[in-house]
Amino acid sequence: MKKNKSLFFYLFLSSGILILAFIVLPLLQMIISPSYEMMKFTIMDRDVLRSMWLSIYTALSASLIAFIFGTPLAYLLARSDFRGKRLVESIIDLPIVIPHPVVGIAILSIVGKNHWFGQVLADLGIRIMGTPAGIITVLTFVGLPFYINTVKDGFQDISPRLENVSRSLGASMAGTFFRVTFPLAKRSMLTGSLMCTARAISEFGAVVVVAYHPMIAPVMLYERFESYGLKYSQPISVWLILICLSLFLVLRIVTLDKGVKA
Amino acid sequence: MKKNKSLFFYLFLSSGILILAFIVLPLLQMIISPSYEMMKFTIMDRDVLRSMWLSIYTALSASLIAFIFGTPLAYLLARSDFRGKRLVESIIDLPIVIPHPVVGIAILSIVGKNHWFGQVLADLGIRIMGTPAGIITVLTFVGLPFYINTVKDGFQDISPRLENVSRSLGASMAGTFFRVTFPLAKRSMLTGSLMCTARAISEFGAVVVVAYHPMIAPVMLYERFESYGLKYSQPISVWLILICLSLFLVLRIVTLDKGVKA
Amino acid sequence: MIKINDLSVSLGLFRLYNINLTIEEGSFFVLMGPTGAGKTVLLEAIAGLVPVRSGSIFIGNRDVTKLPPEKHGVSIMYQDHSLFPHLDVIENIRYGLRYHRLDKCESDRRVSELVDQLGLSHLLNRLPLNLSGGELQRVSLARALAVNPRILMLDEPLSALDPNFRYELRQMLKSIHKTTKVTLLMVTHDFGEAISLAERAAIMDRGRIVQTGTVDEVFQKPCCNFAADFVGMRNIFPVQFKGTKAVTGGLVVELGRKIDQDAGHIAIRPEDIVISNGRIRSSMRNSFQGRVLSVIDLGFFYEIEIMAGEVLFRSLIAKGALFELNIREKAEVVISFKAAAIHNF
Amino acid sequence: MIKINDLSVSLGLFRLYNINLTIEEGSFFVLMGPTGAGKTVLLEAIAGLVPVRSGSIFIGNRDVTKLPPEKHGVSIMYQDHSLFPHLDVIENIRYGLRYHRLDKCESDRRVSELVDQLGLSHLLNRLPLNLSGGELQRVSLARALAVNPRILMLDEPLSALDPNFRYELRQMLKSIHKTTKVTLLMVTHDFGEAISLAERAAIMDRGRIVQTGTVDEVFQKPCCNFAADFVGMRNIFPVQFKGTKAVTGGLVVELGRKIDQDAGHIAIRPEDIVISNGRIRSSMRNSFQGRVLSVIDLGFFYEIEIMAGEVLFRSLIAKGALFELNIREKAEVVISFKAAAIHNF
Repeated sequence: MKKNKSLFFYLFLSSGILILAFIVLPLLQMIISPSYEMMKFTIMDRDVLRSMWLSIYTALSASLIAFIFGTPLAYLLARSDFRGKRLVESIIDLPIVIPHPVVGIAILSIVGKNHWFGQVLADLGIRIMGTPAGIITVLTFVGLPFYINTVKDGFQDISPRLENVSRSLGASMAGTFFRVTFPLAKRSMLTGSLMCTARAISEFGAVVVVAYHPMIAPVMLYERFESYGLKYSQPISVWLILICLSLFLVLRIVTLDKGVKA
Repeated sequence: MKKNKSLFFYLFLSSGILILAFIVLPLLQMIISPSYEMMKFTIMDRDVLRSMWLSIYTALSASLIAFIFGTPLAYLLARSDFRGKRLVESIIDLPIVIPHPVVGIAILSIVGKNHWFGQVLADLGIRIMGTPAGIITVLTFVGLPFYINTVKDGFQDISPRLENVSRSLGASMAGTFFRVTFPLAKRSMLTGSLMCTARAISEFGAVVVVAYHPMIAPVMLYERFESYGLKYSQPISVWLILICLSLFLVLRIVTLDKGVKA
Repeated sequence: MIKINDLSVSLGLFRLYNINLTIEEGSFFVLMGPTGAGKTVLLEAIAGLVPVRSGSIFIGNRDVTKLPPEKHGVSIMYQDHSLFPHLDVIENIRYGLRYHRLDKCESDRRVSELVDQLGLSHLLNRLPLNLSGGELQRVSLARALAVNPRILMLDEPLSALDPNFRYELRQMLKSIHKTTKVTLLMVTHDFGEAISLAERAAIMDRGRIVQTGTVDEVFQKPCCNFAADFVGMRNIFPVQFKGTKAVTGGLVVELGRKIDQDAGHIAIRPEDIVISNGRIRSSMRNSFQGRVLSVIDLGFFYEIEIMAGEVLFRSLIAKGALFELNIREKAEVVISFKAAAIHNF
Repeated sequence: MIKINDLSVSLGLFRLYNINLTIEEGSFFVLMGPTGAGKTVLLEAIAGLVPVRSGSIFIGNRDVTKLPPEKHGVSIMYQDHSLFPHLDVIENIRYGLRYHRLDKCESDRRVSELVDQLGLSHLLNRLPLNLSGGELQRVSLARALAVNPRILMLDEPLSALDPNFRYELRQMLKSIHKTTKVTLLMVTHDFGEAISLAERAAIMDRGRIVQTGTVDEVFQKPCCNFAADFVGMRNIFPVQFKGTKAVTGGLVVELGRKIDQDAGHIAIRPEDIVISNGRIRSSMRNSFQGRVLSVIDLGFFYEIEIMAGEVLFRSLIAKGALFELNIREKAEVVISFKAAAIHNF
């Protein structure tokens, strides 16, 4: 860019600043609105604390499930080429584009007592509707694509030659995966888990269909807003945003580091 | 991959299939549940139609706003390097990680009558709470990052040398942008708009805070679910999913084409 | 011994067609060819790393075609060294040991011998990130040899190195081949390496092996256009043979020997064609008037394209000579070459 | 005329330091240097496309340092041709016309002349996607010339082309320079191009201009180590001068001329050093016993590194000669060179 900018440049710059202001100002206003006492009072509220905790632990559980079942799929997608690979990738992206309450309704469609799968679950003593298990199911559904896509990219960045060398030195496919591929993909798995957790913790529409109770933090927030108005929902919002921002910060630091180590 | 697969490979394959089933089965079950009559009856319901239409037009409006104001910012981010660029990029990503109802609460924090900005809006006769304008505002907020990030990548793929040549042939910065950069970035703008629309049309939690009425389709769906149960919410879900899937399909076709033309 | 029968492979854009090759136990074999000829794919096929479409691979009388790579007993060393970046030098070297039923003492002795031989003892706890190009290659070599493989395959091990390191690593390969008796199969596109290291060589082109033989044979008696071109004979012409003469594009070339063929090809290295401003008195039996078509910079030398009759000759001259002879495009010059410099096939 | 005074630029990793350069109106000037020397950045600075840190640029007596690129009146043609992919050939060529106050008839005539001269008339409605390398370059050239620029800058226009196209485009550049009188500033790393096209040249190294002069001067009288190395003198040694002799690393070299300096450098082209198996009788005044250190493949030739005394000489020999002389690493050989082949600075 030249030092002597044209009018056109300033036009672009102002519309950029407008966008940033549009994102930052509402958040800032919300954060400075509640008083210190309100903030303290809110976090001492046992209901709020319980919902926060529920949000965190269901989101982390969803992440863990994505890690356990999503990692192998991400690896297969990164390493092999097969007919219909694009279809599989499209299926994995589906949860991103489906309206949130529809996700909840879709999950309920299969776990009801009049569906064989719901019967199986009921026989096993697993209830989905209105339970933490249900919340975790829904959060896994919406968080999975973020985990799988990130980790797939991570696997693709690892040279298949490293695996070839390992095989030719005598390691089996499993040995190679655990001694070479897995340690090298650790960072992308961490990034993927963080993104999955962030997506899960921010979900509301899908959860509210499956489980209004027990209340996760966004549902609790919504209820406070509905019952007591804006002023009483702001402190919870701020606490919730702080949790998300710390997640986000860790994510940025992790991805920043990448350049240094790789 | 060798033809003689190990046990380990089959373990990976089965967990991949499990994941795909987890995503596909609930959606499939939901789609086949409602009868043809139910589907027809639902789409004839004027309330449903109105909410669908509201959903589509607010999402498209959000996309249009993202296009007008987001394009310049995406261009600046693609072409210039400055201190704090990472911070700006982080700010743009913020709406992705903020819990959905919090987005609504943040928007309301700034447009209330006791805030100067809310006053300005009120004087201008613009109401946010419970209006299509409010819905569009919220949808723009959640959709923006998807548009900007996609278009930024698109701009980065265009060689700055093309712009250099155009400048040296006598075109100003504006002339260069409209005659060279813009036509070449058209596809990425289309992709970005589709992603922004898809994200906007699927939003529920942020909208329900700002505007329960007029009802967008996901809110209508939620209300039907709350009032009449699963069975009566499924047909709307199916219709809604069909809209999203067609968007998604267009998106896939557009991005697929890319390889051929570039 | 490696014996490959009618091997065909199809891997994305890479293909191998009907490869037949026998490599003797304990020999040093070189595989040459341009980029994209399929040299690396052939190595990977021998190591069992790519799926075989048809044909078979025997390693020491055992059919390994359908065995997974870990059962092939072949170590592979890639050009980019492919060290495990998360393991330090000694962990890299010891990586494969646990999969081989080796006595603990025996394997420790082997590793410490390799570490000494390759001069790695001061690097053992460093990560690959902190090693120089030559060190990376030596560690990679040590890792490949630690498992005592029957066959060691090297994929252009020298091309990424500085000339100094290259010399050093070449000496190491020689001494390793002498002391361990491992069968060495090396890919290169550098004829100098082939000449100074190997006994036998094969030339590959677009997924096929076009010539196999001793290194000297391949260099001196190319079997076909491609091989002639590959070993640097830039002048290849289809000719009619008539007694001791060859006729092509209006020129009659004296071969100094009788050829029992009606038609075929002759090939001349560009450095064997001398350019002068007028006829020179010399023992060279062939001399033609020509016109300079173009002058192409090759770094240290210029390639001069000269049209004589209807034949395009390519000659090389030193940068200095360009000024002395005042060679410019469209200049009239004389080209000469010895009968002995003409190869025929 | 282009006049650059003390120009400094800092752009990401690229930097230019205190560039001073004058290019006469209507001349053909060549800028040479290795990759990363900053040649392209200098072109872009002249075109106003990169921010200038200090110094000034005059084009035809007008200070353009602070003007936006569209006011510089400089056309730039990149190596990758940079045609607008969404416009067809004629739209590309006519792209700049609307920004220049040209009479409609005048500009139409100009475009159709260029189209004829560059042989593009059958391509006018094709998209760049469907053009060959040579066609792309010709269209790019036509587009740059259509606006009748004072100065045309070419960034390695020939290096991406096949030798055949290269010859053709070179002829076109020559005839364009002759007919249009445009000032041509070309970047290249190919000395052959410089010799056959340009009048004056500059050599750049790491953001600085190290030598400026006529093409012959730059080639024959390098001013320093870098320039000598760049023009192909691989043997450069620091020496003490004593009368007509130069002393370095235990060797006494006869120069055949007296140097009025105590210390300096001598440089010898590798192709001027002759290798033989024993002493040969010749007019060459310098002859030393040496030992082959390494043999490096350069494509058509081998570079042989020979240690004589404490001095490392680099010589070139043809591939065939390697066999005849039986040159192997560690062989003892004799190297000889003429006094006239020694450059000093």
